[in-house]
This record gives sequence, structure tokens and C-alpha cells, in this order.
Amino acid sequence: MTDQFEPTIIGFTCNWCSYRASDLAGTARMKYAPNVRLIRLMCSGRLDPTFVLRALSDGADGVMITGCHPGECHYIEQNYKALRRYLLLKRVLAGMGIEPERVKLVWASAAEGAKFAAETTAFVEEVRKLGPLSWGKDESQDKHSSFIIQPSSEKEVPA
Amino acid sequence: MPHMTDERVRAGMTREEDLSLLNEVSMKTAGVSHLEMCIQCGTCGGSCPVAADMDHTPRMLFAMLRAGMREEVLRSNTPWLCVSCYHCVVRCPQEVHIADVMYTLKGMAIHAKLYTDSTAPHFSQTFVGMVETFGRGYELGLATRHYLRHFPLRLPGMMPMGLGMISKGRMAITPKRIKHMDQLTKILDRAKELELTS
Amino acid sequence: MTERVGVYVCHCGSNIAGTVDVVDVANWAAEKLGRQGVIIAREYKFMCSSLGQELIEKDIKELGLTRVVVAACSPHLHEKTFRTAAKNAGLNPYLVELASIREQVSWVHSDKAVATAKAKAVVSGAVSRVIENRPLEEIKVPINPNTLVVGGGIAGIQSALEIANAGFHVYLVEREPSIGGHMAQFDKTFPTLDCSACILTPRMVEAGTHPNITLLTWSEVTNVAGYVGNFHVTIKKKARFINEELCTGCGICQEKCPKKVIDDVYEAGLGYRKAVYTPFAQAVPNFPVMDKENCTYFIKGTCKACEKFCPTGAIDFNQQDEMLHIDVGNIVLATGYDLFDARRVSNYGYGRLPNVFTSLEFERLSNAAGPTAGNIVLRDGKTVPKNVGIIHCVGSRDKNFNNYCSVICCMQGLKFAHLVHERTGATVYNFYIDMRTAYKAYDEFYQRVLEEGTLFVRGKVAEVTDAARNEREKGRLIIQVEDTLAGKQRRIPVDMVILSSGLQPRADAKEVGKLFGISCSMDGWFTEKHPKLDPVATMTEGIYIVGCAQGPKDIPSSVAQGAAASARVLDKILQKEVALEPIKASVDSALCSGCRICNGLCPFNAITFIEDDKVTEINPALCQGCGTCVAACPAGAISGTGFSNEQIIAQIDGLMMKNLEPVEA
Amino acid sequence: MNKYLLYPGCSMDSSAKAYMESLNSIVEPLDLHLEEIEDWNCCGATEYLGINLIPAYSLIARNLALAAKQTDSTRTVVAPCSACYLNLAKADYYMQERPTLGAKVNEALAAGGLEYKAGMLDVRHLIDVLVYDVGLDAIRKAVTHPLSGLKVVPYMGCMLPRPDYQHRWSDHEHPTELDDLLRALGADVIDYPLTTSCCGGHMTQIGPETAFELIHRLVSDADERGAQMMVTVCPMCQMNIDAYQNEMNHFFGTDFHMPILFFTQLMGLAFGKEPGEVGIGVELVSSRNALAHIGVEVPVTQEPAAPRKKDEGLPMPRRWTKHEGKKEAVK
Repeated sequence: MTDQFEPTIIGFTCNWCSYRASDLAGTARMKYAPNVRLIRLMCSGRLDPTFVLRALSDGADGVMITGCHPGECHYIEQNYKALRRYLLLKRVLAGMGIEPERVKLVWASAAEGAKFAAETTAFVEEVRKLGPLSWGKDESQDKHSSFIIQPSSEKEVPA
Repeated sequence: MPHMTDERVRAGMTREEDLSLLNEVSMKTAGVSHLEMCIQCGTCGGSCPVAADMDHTPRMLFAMLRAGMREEVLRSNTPWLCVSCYHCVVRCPQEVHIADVMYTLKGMAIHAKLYTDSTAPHFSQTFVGMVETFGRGYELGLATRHYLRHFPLRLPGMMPMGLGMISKGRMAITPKRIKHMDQLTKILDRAKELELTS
Repeated sequence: MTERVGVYVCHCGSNIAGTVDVVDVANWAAEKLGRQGVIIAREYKFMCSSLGQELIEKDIKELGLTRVVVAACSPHLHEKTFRTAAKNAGLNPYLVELASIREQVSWVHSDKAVATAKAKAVVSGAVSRVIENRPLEEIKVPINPNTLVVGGGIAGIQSALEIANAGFHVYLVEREPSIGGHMAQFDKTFPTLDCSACILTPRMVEAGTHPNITLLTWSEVTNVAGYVGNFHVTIKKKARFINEELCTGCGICQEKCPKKVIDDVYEAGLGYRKAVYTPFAQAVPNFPVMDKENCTYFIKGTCKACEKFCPTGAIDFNQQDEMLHIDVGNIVLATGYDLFDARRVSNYGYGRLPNVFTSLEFERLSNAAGPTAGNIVLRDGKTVPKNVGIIHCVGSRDKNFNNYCSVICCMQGLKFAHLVHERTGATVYNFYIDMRTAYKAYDEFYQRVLEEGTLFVRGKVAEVTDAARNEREKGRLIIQVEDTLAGKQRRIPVDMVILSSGLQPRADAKEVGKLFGISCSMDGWFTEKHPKLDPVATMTEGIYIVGCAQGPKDIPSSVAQGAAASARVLDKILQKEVALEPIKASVDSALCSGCRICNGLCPFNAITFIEDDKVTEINPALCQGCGTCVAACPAGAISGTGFSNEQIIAQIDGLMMKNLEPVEA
Repeated sequence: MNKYLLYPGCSMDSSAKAYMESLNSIVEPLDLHLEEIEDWNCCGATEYLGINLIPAYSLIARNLALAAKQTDSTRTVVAPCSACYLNLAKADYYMQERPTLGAKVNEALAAGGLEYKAGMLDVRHLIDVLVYDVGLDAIRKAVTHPLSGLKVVPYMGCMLPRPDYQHRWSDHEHPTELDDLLRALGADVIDYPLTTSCCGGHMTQIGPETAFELIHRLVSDADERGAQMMVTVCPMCQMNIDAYQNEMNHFFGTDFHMPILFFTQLMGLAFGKEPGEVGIGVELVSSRNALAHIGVEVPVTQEPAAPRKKDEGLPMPRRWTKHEGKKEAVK
């Protein structure tokens, strides 16, 4: 084992596509980086941006959001809402002094096990390059431990 | 398993390294070639206005590329006959960039010195020589040089036309040169270095 | 109250145990997650076996477990199994959580230490989450036994008849004046060459006269509300300007109408109809409709020839569109296809070169009841062609147009070749990329057409032109193609070209999909619930898709799908009630600030704003449980069962090992 | 005011000088302002690309880089030559599609102190700008001497409507831009199925027999359809059909006399310019006889009413246009 930095990443998946893609990657025995721990949602539209902030404040170095391809949402179009929130979230992160590249959005259909595996490994490498997450570049390390994030503290622009 | 290789060769199968030919051509083509997507439908061969003079239709050439038939492909007259009319390109159901692949094959054939008829490669090289000297095309110089070399017998028949062009002021007697030829030369020299490293 | 959690780690033979140290995981859970409430952690060879399930059931009963975590395979495989086990032991099934350590761990990683560590994290996440799970009950709603079938082509007719024959009522809605669909335009059907009208019209009549079928032609669905078992549908019955009570279908009005119009629909633009018309003689129903846009009376205010001659006084120029409201339990969509517009392939010259025809035009040309009484002639109306070229894959299998194979064109091309050969004796060419005759008795038909002497050229046609290069080509259409098997370009002069145009989704498929709450694929066809195992259901419960609305297909497949959907509908009707997954969003009206941010987010119209109370409400029956509104509510007033904020946050903390004792590095 | 950067291309002051002269004659009536790119170089025609990749694209890109320095009032580059137009458009497109190509070309440009960010210019052909920016109405207004009685076939050539990276043309096979423009000038436009067929390109130089065959197809079909002249938008097409027609006749033993002019020459004539002002007379196949048809007084003839369709005839489908809504296609 080398001393290279092993990031921890939380991955959000959609029950209908990307979670099934991860199942497929498993069934096909595709190997990918073990750094990602998955959470199943019914839809990427369920992703409250505060979940991402919570994961990061819990010590995750990156968050991967996955959902159905545009136009293929199980719930018609909710993945577009996820996309909007994702773009907004990246701005918020930048404002907090966190590299927006720590959050990545990946579309993966239920048939794309290979894509899921490849994207996961690629993202782990990207986050590895960024190094461990340090909250707010000019703030001290221990400050964030008291920074508890609760959901629904964010305003959303009406769709 | 060396005997396997022998068997493959005897069975007329291509050598492994030649299976990379398709990829090599793809990589050397400007834009994304989509060569691997060819379904051999023949739209290109059907569309080509000069297919009758080609030794292989474009479609067949792509099949040969896939089969790794490097020498046969690079010796083919097909790319040299391509008139860049782009009929095949817009009609191709698989969006293969056929005309650009033809350009690539010409370049590869010149590099490997594998073309059979030198007329076209020489014309291209003469043209390029003019451009690299003056920065602009020079029709009279190009035409005289080219015809003397490849169609000396056609010249007498061409004289009335040539004279007509000159007398009507449609063919300049002296070449035009761009102002910053040195700049263009530097760009092209650097580009040629980069071509070698790519 | 502290929950009593049991953790069960499955070996799955060596599938999990080969890569994950399952004993270590179980021991670790018992030791480190005790503070979380884990009172027992076991590992077992096959948790899903009956012995494994009994193990869990026994612990629930004897140890008084209130929560169960099974670390095994994907929940999509065995969630139901373990939920049922819990239910059997008296525990609410929604208090069981699966931790996927096979698909997500053992099968995708190879290093045992790393895999074991990740498995622990996944178990930790599941334990934290399950504590926040709440007991849920399936929602049961009654099913209205009436069914709506949209589209009166052969698929819709089949579907309606199956349900009606089983004794339940069907509303069959068709937007054209008659049912019958594309099949009514054909002369012959492949591969048996049955006369299309002979096999179709009896079905049309049966549907038109069936006591259990309410036939609504010249009608369109304009609104759909509700959910499986309880749809409320609004149908616009367009004014026919004919009193259906009085009309006998005698046809005198059509005869007397002075206005001739090109019939773009039934005659595919190749023939004429009147401004008041029934599209064809065997139309069901047999009442004509008046085409307001072309009727001289509606344009100029005078004429009324039809009214003057109608023997029963059935013409009613004052008729208005009517809105009907019906309630149904299930909906079958059989909305069919549009023909690919061959004018888009400009190198084939359709629309510019008169003797280039589309497949539907040729169907009419060869139809004994068509504009030429079945005589296959050129567009001048009299010349019989001596050479005919049939071009396959027009607009199909082409990235410039439609990517997919239209399925029917090869067989259609063969059928055309046979008909041309039989009726004119002309030399026939078929130009194809690949011959696709994969179905019962299809390849035999190919053999038959080969025997008849049809010439086949393997090559996608490059162009059809009238620019002749020699005397032989003068005045004819030249098909330029690479004969890929000969490796040579050929120019084949012919008198007539038939384009086997592909099928494409209805121009309004997207809007129709939205109306019924179902989605379209990238190509625009309606998306089925599962491409193999559930091809007629959709992701929206109670909505089924049949025939070409789901994708290109031939008549046998359309009929089979129509029948299959009916079986699904009957299954629902006979169950009398339907269970809905309890994954729903709900609003806590005390917290709702009435900001309405969530109002526009729901594609299922489950969210309504109550003006009087200035709060938002969610209809649990309409809610599909995606959770988008939950994520959007700024006040935290909306909560989603099964995937609550608390559950997800707990799972994040668990996955990040924030729940351990003592805190590990 | 319509302002553009002009990339003339090498042939405009030699073999296609009639094109340049006639273009100069119409800028004023159409309020067109063309600013020449400073010190532009040859685009490499169809030759450079067949020899190498990076140098060929660097050669083209130098022009784009130079143009990018002159974008104060417009970022649209206009090329009157179809081959130049295609090469400029192609370089711009491929430098984006293949970022590695873009990076290498920029590395080469840097050696000359230049750079080009692909996508920052709009590369358009002259007729595109005339039809879609200036507009047929404005052109119609400028016509003082309608060309009625002149039977022309519009010849668009290949490299203009294809491959059409930016979807600028009405169709790849039968584009109508030139037809529409010539009709706006009052000419009798003959439907010409070969309007985008190839003139032979560089084959006149390297495989004359192949080229003669292609020229023969074009000229004989135009003649067959009763055209008095062909009208083109491309210097190479004009050169091949004009200068090699005689040799082609020798080769086939034919006696065609099919003049070919640039569309701008006809625009100039329709705007009332003298033949000498629009470069008439330098073509090798003389257009004198053809132009006599508009020189003489031709009484305005009423277009004959379309004959009533015979009853046995079957109706034709409507013609398709690119902008036709999907819904209209099939009801």
C-alpha cells in the first residue's frame, strides 16, 4: 500500500437508473474504486442540496450525484430539477471556499453499468488530486465541526 | 503459441498489428471520423461522381481498412480521385467523415510512398510549394510546372485557353506575395514539427 | 425509546464471503453499533433461504427486535423477501433495511481488507437509517371497472374488444372520423397476402356495435386527472355538423357536395374526398363529418347543397364541439405512428419527381378501393410502369433522420414487389441495406418473391434523379446506387420509385405523453415499464401502451400487444382495488408558509394550493413519491415517507461512521 | 448597414476577377461594407489537407486569427469562394470538435505571434449573406433592369451546401438560395437537378478525363433543359466549366457553348451596371448571345395560367422546406 490519499465519497443514486446501473456493474463484476458509498433515493430530484453539505461536513471529500439521462426521468422531468440545483450548489460551494469540482453530476441509465463504474473511478481520481477537503480556506480546521447542517435551510427558486 | 500465428497467416488472416490501421486512420483525421461506425451500406460508393474511375469504392476501402490491408489501401487510387464534393458525407447514415478520411489516406500514402500514379501527389505538392513560397496561389506557375511534368502533350491543346486566360487578365504573369511571409513560414515550420510529434 | 436492531450478514455462499470478511463485519456491528441499538448481529450462509428467514423471524419474536438490517444483495432482488419475513413475524415490513454488500462491495472490489471496511460503512449507514424508518401501510384504492382506449387502429380495436368481451365497459376514442387506422389503408397484408379490409372490417363493425363499447370518433382526449383506478378524463367530441340520431349514412350529402379536397389522411394525399365525407366506404361509424375548413358554406356563407339534399334533415350547421367527462380505472394508449416525411430525403426526389411514391401512396395505388381502383400506374394516372425500384430504409437507420430500424419496411418492400409483379409484370428492383425478415413465415415470403424474379441490389440508394446521361436514361428516373456485392456503382433507369418510408412517433407524441403522464424515449416512442418483461405497461400505474405508439411493429405484434394490455387491465379490474407503494410526500400544514415554491414542481399534478387556507396540499393518490417537492420546501413542511430527511441524513452520518463508539480515526 | 470582414481568396484577383469586379459593383446599391482581412494567405484549397494535418489547418487558421484581430464592428467573415468558405468553416468547426487539433494549431500560430479561439467568428459565404442578411426584398428593390427572358440554370456546386457544419443552407442536395436570388432578379430559372453536382474540382489538373466527364454531365444537362447560361457562386466551378469546356468538347466530339457567369455579374446587370463594370467579356465561353436575350426589348409576357389538372392525374405532394413544422408533415 502506498501512502496516497484515499478520499471518501458519498454517492447519491436514483432508484430507477443509476442504482440499477450500480447493480449491473456488480452483476457484471466490473471493478471500480472502493471509495464511494452509495445512498439510494427515488429520484435525483429528491436530492436536497443540504444532503451534500451534510456529507461534506461529515468528512466526505467529494459527492457524486447520479440520475437518469435528460429526457429519461422516471418521473418525467425531475432530473432537470436536480441539474438546476446541482449548478446552483456548485456556486454555493465556491462561495464557501470549497472546490466545486468536489461535487459531480453523472447521468447513468439502468443499462450503463460500465459507465457508472468508469465515472466512479474517474471521479475518485479527480478528488484524490484535489486532496482532503478543508473547509473554508481561510478558516481554522476545527471551526467546521460545530457547523451542523440541517436540511431545508436553503431557498429554492421556483421552477 | 507461435503455431497459432502461423495458422492465422496461412488462413489469410491479418496480422494483429494491422488491426490498428482503422484506429490509426481515425486518429490522424481532423474531426471525429466515425469510421468504426460504417455499416457497409454503400451510400458513399453510390453517391460518388467519380466512382467509375476508382479501383475500390470508398465503402470497400473502409472494409479493407478494417481488415488491416494497409498496403492495398494506401496504393488505392480512390483517395486521389476524391473531388471533395461531400455528397457521401451528408448522405452517410452513420455520419462518417468520408472526405476527411480521404485526405488522411492521401497524406499517409505520400508518407509511405505508396501511391501508384504520381500526378495527383505531385500536383498537391507543387501547389503547396507555391503557397509556402508566396503565401498565395500562383496559377500560372502551378499550371506550367504541372503540365510540363505530367501532361507535356496536353500543353499545345491548352495553349489557346492559357493565352485566353492571360490576355483577359485572368492569369497573373507574376506571383503575389503576402506581406508577412516570415510569419507564415514560422507558423508552418512549427506546425510541421508538431505534425511529427503527434 | 431505543430501538432494538438486529443485523444479519449474508455470505451468499462465497459471493460475499469470498471478498468480505463477513464474520468480522457481524462482530464489528455488534460491538461498535451497540450504542445505535444493535443488540444482535449474525452471519449466515444464505439469508434468503427459508432457514435464513426463519432466523430473522425467530429473533424478531424472541428478542423483540424493532428494526432489522440485512446486509446481503441489492434491495431490488430480495427487499420483498425480507419484508415479508418481518411481516410474518409481526414486524411492520417497512422497518427492514437492506445493505447491499454484494453488488456494491464484494462483486466490484477485490482487496479483502478494503472491501470489508466498505461493507462495515454500508452496514453502519443502513443501521442509522433503519432507526429513522417509520412503520408504513400500503395504500389501497378501489378500481373503476371502465376502461379508456385511445386510438382506433387495429391495436386499439383489439384491446377494446378483449375487455368488452370480458364484460367490462370501454370508451374507444379516435380522432379521425372512422376507426380502422393505417390498416384500413392497405390492400394486402404480409406475409399471407390476406386482404386487409377483409380481416379488419369485421373487427371494426364488432367494435362499432358492441354493447360494451362506447365509440367516440372525431374526438380527442383533452385532459386526464386522477390516478390508477380513478382517472377523470375529458374528451372533446368535435362537431361533425351531422346529427347522428337522424343520419342514416346514405351518402347523398357526399355525392352532392361540390367541394373536392385532396385527402391527406386516408388517401395519403393521392386521392380526393369531399368537404363532407366518410373517409371510406366501410367506415365505422358510417356518419360523415363536415370539414369546416374546406366547406364552402363555412367559407363563403352559401352552398348548403348537402342540407338541401339530405333526406332525413341530419345536416346541422350549428353543431358545437362537446366536452364529455368520463371516469375510468385504466387507460390503453394505441395512438399509432406517422409515416416518415420522405420529402426530407431530398436526394430521393419525393415531391419533386412525380413518379416517386411513398409506401402509403403505393398502398392506396394498389388498393382496389383506392383512387386508381387498384391499377398500378404512374402519376399521370394511366401509364403502367415497366420497371419499378423499391427503396428500403427511407428515413430509418440513418443518423440524419431516424436512428432506428422501422421493422416493417423490408417485408413491406417485398409485398410491394410481389404486387407490382403480379399486376403489371414489371421488372422490380429492391434496394436494401440488410434484409430483415425475422418472424414466422416472413423469410418464406422473401423466398417466394425471389422466385418470382424480383431483383435485389444490396446497397443504400444514393440518389434518384431525372438528369439522364444517355439515351437509355432519358425521360426516366435513374436510381444511382453502389451494388455493394458487386463493388460497383450502378445507375438503374426505372419508371417508378417506391420509397419504403419508415415509421415515426406521432408528431404530438410528446404532448400526448405529458397529458397521460408517461414519457417518451429519445426517439419519441412511449417508454414501456420494462423493455423485455413489461412491454405494455408504463411507469405510470394504470396506463398501458400498445401497437406502434410503443415502437415500430407489424400487425401481428400490434394485435398481440393490444390483447396483452387488456389482460393487464382485466387483472386490475378483477382485483377490485389496487395497492399503492406508501412512498409519498405530505405537507404539514402548520409549517407550510404558502410560498408555493413546490407548486410548479410536480409533473403528476399531485400538488394543489388551497386558496382559502393559503397552504399547499398533496394528493397522496396522485403522488408518485419522487421527493422533488420534499427537497424543495424551504420551510421543511413537506416530508416524504420512506425517504425522509431524517432517514437520509442518518444514512449519510452512518456511512461516514459518525455513529460509532468510541469515535475511531 | 451590413458590415463584414472579407476573405477574397487567391482566385478573386486572377481567374475570378470578374467575380471581384461584379462584387464591387453591387456593394453600393446594397449598402454592403466589406473590410478585407489584412495580409490574408491562401486557404490551401483542396491540396494542403491531402498532404498533412497540422500545417494545413494552421495555414487556414492564420486567416481566422488575423480576422479575429479586426472584429471591432463585426465577427462575420464572408468568403465569396466556396472552397475558401468551406476551409475556413471547417477549420473553425474541427478546432472545436477535436480540442487536441485546436491546441496544436494554436501552438503553431503562437510561433507567429497569433492565436485563434475556435467559434469566435461566423464564417459565411457571400450568397448566404446576400439572401439572408440583405434579403431578397432589398435585392428586388435594387433591380432596375429585370433579367426577364434570360433562361438560366442555377449552379451551386458542392462545397457550399455541404457538409454545412453550421446548418446554414435550405438543403444539401437542392438548396434554393441561388434559385430564389436569380428569380428576384427577374431571370427565368430552370429547375436544375445537378445544381450541387461536382464540376470536377482539381481533377481538371490531375485526371482530365474524369473531369471532362463531370463537366460534360453538367453542361449537357443544362443544354438539354434549354438554359442559355449557367450561373455559379464559386470560382473553381466557373473556371472548370468555362476554361475547360473547349477541351471537353474536343474530348467528346461535342459542340456545347454554355457560358457560365457569377451570380454577382447578373446582379450587377440587373442593377443597371454596364457589362464592362461587372467583368462581362473575360469569360472564355462568350455570354454575348445569351445576354442578347435581355439586351433586346422583350415584351412583358403574361405567365400562362397553369393548365387545369386532368382528371385522371394524381395530385403531387407539397414540396418540403427546411423550416416546415413537424406537425404539418403527416396529419
